[in-house]
Amino acid sequence: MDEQVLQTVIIGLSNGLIYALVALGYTLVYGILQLINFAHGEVFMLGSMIALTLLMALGVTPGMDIVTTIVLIVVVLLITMTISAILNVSIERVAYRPLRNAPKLAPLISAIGMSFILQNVGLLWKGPTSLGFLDIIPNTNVLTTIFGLDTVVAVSYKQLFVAAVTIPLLIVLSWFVSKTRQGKAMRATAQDPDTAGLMGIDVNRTIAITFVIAGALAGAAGLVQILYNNTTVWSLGFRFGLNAFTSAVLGGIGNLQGAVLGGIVLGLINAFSDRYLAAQWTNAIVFGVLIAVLVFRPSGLLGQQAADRA
Amino acid sequence: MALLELEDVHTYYGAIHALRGVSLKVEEGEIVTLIGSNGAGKSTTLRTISGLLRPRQGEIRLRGKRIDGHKPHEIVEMGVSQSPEGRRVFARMNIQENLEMGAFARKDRGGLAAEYDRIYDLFPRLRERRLQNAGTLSGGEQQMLAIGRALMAAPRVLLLDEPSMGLAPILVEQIFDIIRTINERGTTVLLVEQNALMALGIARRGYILQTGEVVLSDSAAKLRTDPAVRKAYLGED
Amino acid sequence: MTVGGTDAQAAAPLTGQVPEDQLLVRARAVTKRFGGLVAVNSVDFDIPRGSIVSLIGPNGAGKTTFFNMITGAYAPTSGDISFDGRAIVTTKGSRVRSLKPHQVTALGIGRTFQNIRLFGTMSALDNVLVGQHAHLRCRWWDAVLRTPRNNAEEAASAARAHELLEFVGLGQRPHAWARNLPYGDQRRLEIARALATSPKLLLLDEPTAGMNASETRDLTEFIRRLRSELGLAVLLIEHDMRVVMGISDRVTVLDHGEVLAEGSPAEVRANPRVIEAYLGRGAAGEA
Amino acid sequence: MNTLTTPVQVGHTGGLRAWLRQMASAARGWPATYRMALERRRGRTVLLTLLIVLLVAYPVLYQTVLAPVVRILPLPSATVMVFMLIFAIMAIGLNIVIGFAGLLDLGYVAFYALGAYTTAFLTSPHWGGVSVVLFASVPEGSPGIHLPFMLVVILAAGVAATFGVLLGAPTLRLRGDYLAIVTLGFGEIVPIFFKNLVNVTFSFGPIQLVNANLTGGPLGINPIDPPSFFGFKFGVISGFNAVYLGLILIIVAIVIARNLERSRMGRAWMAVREDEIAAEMMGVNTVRTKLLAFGLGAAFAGIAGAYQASYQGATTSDFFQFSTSILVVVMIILGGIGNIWGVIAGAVVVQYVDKTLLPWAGQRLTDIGNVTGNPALGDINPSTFSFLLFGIALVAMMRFRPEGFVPSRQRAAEMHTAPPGQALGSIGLIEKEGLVPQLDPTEPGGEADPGSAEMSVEGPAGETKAEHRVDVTDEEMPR
Repeated sequence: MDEQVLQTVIIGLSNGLIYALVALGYTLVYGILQLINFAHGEVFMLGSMIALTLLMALGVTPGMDIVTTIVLIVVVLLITMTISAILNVSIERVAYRPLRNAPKLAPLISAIGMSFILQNVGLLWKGPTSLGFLDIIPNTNVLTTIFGLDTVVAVSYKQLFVAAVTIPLLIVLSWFVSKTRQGKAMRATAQDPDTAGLMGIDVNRTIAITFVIAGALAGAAGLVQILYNNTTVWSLGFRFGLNAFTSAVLGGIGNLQGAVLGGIVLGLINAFSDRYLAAQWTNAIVFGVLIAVLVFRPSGLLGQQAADRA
Repeated sequence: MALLELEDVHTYYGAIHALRGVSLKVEEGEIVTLIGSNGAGKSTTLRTISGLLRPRQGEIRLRGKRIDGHKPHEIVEMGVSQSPEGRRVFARMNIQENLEMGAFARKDRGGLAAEYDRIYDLFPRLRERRLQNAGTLSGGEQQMLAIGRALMAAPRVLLLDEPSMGLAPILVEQIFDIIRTINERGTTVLLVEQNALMALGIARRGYILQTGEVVLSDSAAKLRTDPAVRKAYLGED
Repeated sequence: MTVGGTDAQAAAPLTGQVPEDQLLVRARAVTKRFGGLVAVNSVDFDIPRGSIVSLIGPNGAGKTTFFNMITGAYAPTSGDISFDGRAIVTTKGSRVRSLKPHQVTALGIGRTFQNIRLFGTMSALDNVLVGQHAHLRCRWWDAVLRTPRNNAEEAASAARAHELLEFVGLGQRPHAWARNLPYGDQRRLEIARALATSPKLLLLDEPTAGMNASETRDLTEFIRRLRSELGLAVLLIEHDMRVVMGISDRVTVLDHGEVLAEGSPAEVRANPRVIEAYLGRGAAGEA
Repeated sequence: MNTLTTPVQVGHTGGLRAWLRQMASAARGWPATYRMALERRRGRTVLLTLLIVLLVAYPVLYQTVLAPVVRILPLPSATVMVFMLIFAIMAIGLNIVIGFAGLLDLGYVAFYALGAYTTAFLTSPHWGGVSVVLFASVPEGSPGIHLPFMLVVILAAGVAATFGVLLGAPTLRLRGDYLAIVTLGFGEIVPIFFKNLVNVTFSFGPIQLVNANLTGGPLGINPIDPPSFFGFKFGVISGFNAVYLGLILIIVAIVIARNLERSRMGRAWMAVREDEIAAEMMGVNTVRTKLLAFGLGAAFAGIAGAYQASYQGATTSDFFQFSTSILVVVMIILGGIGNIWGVIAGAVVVQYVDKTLLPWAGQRLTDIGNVTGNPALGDINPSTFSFLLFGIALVAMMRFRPEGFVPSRQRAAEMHTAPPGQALGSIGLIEKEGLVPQLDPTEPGGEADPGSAEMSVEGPAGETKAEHRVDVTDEEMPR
């Protein structure tokens, strides 16, 4: 394969994995509440700001020894995930739970309102300009420095880091939902909350757990964003969130594997569009893809066609 | 002390006064049936007992202990489970998983294996299709699954909401046979039915519900011969 | 207008025995597959003008699927259905063409739903007016400009809607919201709305579901009136055997997507295969 | 043969001449109608009359009596009033889409942009290679295309409606929230196109483009001709003149929207919103019905765009953000979805808060800072928080008053509905002897005339009596 194409694929994959983390949050919440949680992108944005603040507070700088760096990153990861999870579950409590029995439009509007509020929190907290962060993880090519390959294709330590954080999270989540009792309760609640209640499932708790998981994943994605893309800004959540939501729809919303696949596909589309077309058209292409998917295959790549049997 | 007791229960949907002071009793080991037209408040009564709706007034007691105001999942833990109207099986989960969900509230995980066996003995068709998604079952099979799922909680009182709805006459007979069997094995049943004839056939006592109120209650045998009941619910002139 | 037998006792003609020009609905070799599942398998089915025909059968036998193919809600996998000499579904080779539901409605098939589907926060009158939609001719610019044509049509259709409400016995509260009507009235309003579509055939999907015995009796009587006073043909899906056996000219029993039996109520009730697959001994004796 | 199930048919009704006659008689009937309204609903009619007088007189008051206090009090300026009207027109249009037909459109700004750019293309020197001047305020022979405003408004509405139909045709069968996302995507794509179509090199048959600047890029297009009629100009420098132009546009918009609401189409929209499948089964062509709502709604945004572009004399793609789409949604939600007066109120209030009240509060803070020797106060800019406020308003509104401040009855009922999964019939109660069934308090009373919600500013077309379906009472019914 052409080395340039390969390089674009690698960039696309790394970005795609971050999309996947956020997309999972959309898909989990949509699955259980049939709600497009517009505020989810903002949780990711705030997650990245929390991570940035923690990294700076702990004095993480480039050139620290590897063990300290890893330990500190893990600490920041856990704290960021925890705070984001708490934030997300609080959003559910304030903006969505009181609307459990309202028509579908109400929580959607509430989500849009929540998204405005959180954007402004970011704006007030960190100001209107983009914040940068240094390369904690080296950008050097693993293939040449470790494996000694003679190639211009680069897989950086940063990209390995993205994979090292996201892939285990994705595996744990998929095991949790398909195999554990609580995971099955989530699936049951997603299908029919009233009946789930009649089975002895605590519906409110199950929904709260879903938001905790979604928030934690968004927090993890926020840290990855800071360490991989080195930047955040108050308006990051909207654009990134739309990409992630597109990923979820692309894969078939409500479907966990679909969200991951959709994220990766979208990462690739982004990377190829940036590289071979022009960056200013990338958003138009992303939305074009979104519209095309919804029109021609609304159930997404992996979504089941609804079996409407008489 | 009655096993399950409702006293002057009032339930609203928004501004609509759906139950207007319903009182009824279910004694240990009975089948009690609740009869009435659509809109009379039968399902509302069951939904209120199960905690899906909160009564605005009145008390619901299980063995003398109040259960109203509790969440649905807590009420299941206390020993009341329901097979809801329209079956409502988890279509994208298989039969085994559906039954597993039915047992969600049970503390004694050890007894589960035996419970599965009991359910599958009661409904052999379900055993054959254990790993099949519930959405692909026929209406009768789904009804069996819904009842089996409710039984997995090992309830003291089983609430059945319109188990014969939309089923062929031949299946209706089967379902009623099963209800009788379940009762004979020791489960108390509160049965909501449109098919008054069949319901009064297996119940010991019955309540007639109209516009959210109990207008008549008596032994099933007496209700079967009551002229007003015969005219309105059994279709005789 | 030819009106079929007025009661179950009248001899009921079987498929193929009625002259073609007396048929309102003529369905041939209609098949519907969902994925690998055959819901309806090569069914022939006729409805003579002015007759009351019932479709019964076990749950999942394909009754509602068949119903939905007549109304255009589902396109069959293959087969032909014509209504009043006009094609609803045609199969040529592997190409199946089916009209859309609103086109079928405009041809003259009205329907009600198993679970009442009225427009809840619209008035009874507006519900009936929506039923007339397909036969009204004014376009949006007529409405914007309030043309004389628009005003005349609005007045005429409102008058008709009031008549229909009177006919079903709901003339008292035309401005009440549909969802605030008592259950029985909602059923009647659904029929009024279906009548507003100017049907020649009325499809009733479990019209007595949720009714007690005396309400059921009233409705059965009302369905008879639809035929005798309005000359409509009626296709009924119903589980209540007393209703089915009481008013049908012909009964068709579906099982596993195929016609199990067909004939007069008496013939069907006595058919051993029907008893075994559907009615059961008890119900057969009691009905 | 029975007549109950034969379709109603209306014969020839006289065409244009009859229509003109009808309009003339309605106009003659105005004083009588007004007197009647004054008798029947005195308070309301008086209030409304005062409101209209105030609105018409406001510009004069603003420049004369109020002149000394405009710097102190948060009174809306001419520009703010124009934007209130622009957004009110959009709110009326979006209300057709969301409120009447129940289609959630989150990319409404796209049609606004299309209207603005259509106007920019047709009333500016942008196409310098040609010179088309038609009844315009520029001299004959000026470079570019210069069409009269009246024509351009209609063309802008047409272009927006066309794109609405083009977008709607493949997407309107999608589920509600999917439609929201598709429209959101469309709303993002359109400005991207306007921003980026600067260096287009393209060749197709006879069409040859080399580095063509189609849209003015990030700089946009300016100057755009101001609207002008008979030598009077209504642009941004004309002050309050533009407000009067806007008032005319919005009256037209109100009349159109209300006449549509009370027609066969309005009922079809409501039916589709309530239960699409049932509507289709009752003979409503749901695809066409939804397309009509989408297209007509887009046309309103096109009109608003045309008005905005020619008022400001410039347009850039930056003006058409997702936040603008959401702003219009906020307006109709706060005001009261489904109710034309509600959504207008929503637009006016939101614009007022955003463009007058918050900047005014900022100035006062600066003043206080200066007076108290605390200049840091001046750095606080309340305008930055407008979206924070709207966000809080939306969340609080959904929780405490989801139907909006001036709700329609339908929405009020829908928003306080029984739990989902509860069948319609199972909450209807069986009537018992001697017992009045409990009614939904939001329902119009059986005896009350539902036409009483009617207000009397909508012009002769809507006011002609006995032509609305709701006005046909039982007594007038032909037997």
